[in-house]
Amino acid sequence: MPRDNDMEETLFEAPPEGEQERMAEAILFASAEPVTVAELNARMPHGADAKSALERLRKRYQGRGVEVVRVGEAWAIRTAPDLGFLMRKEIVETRRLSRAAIETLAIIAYHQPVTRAEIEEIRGVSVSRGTIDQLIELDWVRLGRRKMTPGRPVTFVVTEEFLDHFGLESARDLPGLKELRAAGLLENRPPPEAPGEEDDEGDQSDMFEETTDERE
Amino acid sequence: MPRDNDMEETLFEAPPEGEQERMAEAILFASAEPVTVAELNARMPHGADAKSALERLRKRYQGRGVEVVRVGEAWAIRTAPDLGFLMRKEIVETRRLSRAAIETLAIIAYHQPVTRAEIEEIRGVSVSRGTIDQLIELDWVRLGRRKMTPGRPVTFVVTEEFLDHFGLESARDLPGLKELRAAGLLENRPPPEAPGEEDDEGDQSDMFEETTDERE
Amino acid sequence: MPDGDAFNDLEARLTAEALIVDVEGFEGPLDVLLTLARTQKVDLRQISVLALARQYLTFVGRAKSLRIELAADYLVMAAWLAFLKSRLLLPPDPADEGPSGDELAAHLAFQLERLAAMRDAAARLMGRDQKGRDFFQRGVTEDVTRVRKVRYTATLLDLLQGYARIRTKDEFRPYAMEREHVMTMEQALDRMRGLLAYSGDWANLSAFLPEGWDGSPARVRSSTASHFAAALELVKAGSLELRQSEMFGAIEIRRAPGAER
Repeated sequence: MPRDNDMEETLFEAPPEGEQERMAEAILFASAEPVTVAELNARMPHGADAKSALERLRKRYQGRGVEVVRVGEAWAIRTAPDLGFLMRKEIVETRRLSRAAIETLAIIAYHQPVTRAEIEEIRGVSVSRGTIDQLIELDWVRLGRRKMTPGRPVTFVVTEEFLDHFGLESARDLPGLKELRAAGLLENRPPPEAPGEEDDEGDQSDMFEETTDERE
Repeated sequence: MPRDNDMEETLFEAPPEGEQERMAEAILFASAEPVTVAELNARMPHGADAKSALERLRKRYQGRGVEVVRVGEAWAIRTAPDLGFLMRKEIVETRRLSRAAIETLAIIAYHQPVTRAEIEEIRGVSVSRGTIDQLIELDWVRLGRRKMTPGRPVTFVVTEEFLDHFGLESARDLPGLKELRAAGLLENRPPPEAPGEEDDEGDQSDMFEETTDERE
Repeated sequence: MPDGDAFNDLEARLTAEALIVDVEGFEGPLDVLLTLARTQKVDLRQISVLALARQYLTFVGRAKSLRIELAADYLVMAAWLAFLKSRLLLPPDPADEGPSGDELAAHLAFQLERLAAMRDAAARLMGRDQKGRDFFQRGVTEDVTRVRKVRYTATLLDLLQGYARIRTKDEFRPYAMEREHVMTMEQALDRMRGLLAYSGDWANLSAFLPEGWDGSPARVRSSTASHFAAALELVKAGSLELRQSEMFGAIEIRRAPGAER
């Protein structure tokens, strides 16, 4: 064991093995960079044997969440490789669904089972594959039975997850157009009048007809 | 065990206790700052119980070169204080605090939440702006809730960083806190007043009931 | 420390002088009072406030004689202590309503004890193991990779409004909805061409209006307008004659005499 004339060394014995291990542990933990054996020996009290302390420490950490590893000539404490996934932090960003996706979803909910062609007919524009894929990925829409029409096209229906998310018992609980209008969810458009209703309105509709026409 | 409808949870069981401990260990080792239990739970797989993993981990590290410590609502790994002498290299020279700053810090810690006027009354001298600024800059002091007294003055409280810096689990663990409280020395006792003034005070305390309570 | 009045007096005097020299170093009058109180060598709870007031007034008096500028709050404290001293020395005046000298003295003693306690607490706090001095945090931190995960969401309201939007878009389609109330001139022309063969004599134009278009005013007007326009077209083509006997009178039509059947 190397000895010199330092006061420390003449007064104290080398620390016990357990203490040396603690010391190496604390130094490795707090150092910003990997620490060489020579540096550990220099920092630990005289008579300490950093090399064997490191070896014992390495064994102690085997299988733990962190490991004592050799980095070139130096030593460091690092996360166990199998736990690397914990060092990823997921930031969940909530975004509103696009208008196209919402409309497509609404059509599927109201008209299910519905084919892509039917969705396009109702929306008046073509539906991109990505829109339906996104709804399927969200687990709000799934494939229904094929339609027994020429070409046997696939249909789409809404899922249990959809009902759960929107707080519905069934898709039938979705309010109809009249209810939507009553709830103020439709623009100020009057409904297409049934002949009976027309008679009820009588003179008024005569007076305001021009207005109605202009609104078209 | 909390359950939700996530896919993950239906596919995987919560990891075994030993694994949970390893995970908490890896996460704490990777961070210089204390990590809250909530964050640990968020980062660990579903069904994991960070709190009990931490408790087991704390026991495991007892007497080691590093320790698992609680800092307010968060947890951290710190080197054992008895090994500080090995860390001279790591010591970052901090600005020496003035006597005024140290006293002000102690008053905030023991009397929190405390207003500037209360600090001044205790010290018998006005608090210079720089003193509190310095404590805030060190991240040892932050603003608390406004006091429900006339003028709604701001209050000061100590931070989690303060607890971390002084190795305190919570503000309740401040040295001698109980004795000081028992001796009535943490009271904000108003100076005796002339009867006339006392009447005014009486009216006021009706209006600001909380005031009276807080001041007692 | 040896006991004895002479020694204590000497020490007190030295302290008082030191106080004056170091007045800049004091953190206000309460700090001076606390330092003076320490020279009484008793527990702060048993302190003689009267003696303390005397000590403080002596301190301020000496400072004045040495022409040392004292901050205003030191002088305010001196005035207050002079008042307190008189209260403590004179028998209480029953007519006086203010707090008694003893109450004021007790509060001053409390303030001193509280300040001393805070000083002590501060010292204990700073004597604790401190981070970065006695214990250390992790030297190498591992960066947490932040993975951005987007979760799309929609509310029931979005869904309902989306559906309403699509359905009302149909209603906006020009003419589509109102078609049942509108008769175009082309439609009227087709009808009239077919009917003309049977109208050798003058007949009211309104008689030519189709069935089902005489109920609602809207339909009456639309069909009247289209038939009138169609009639004008036929007149222009030379296959129809048209007359009106008076203003706002009935419009009558008949097949033009020379027109082919």
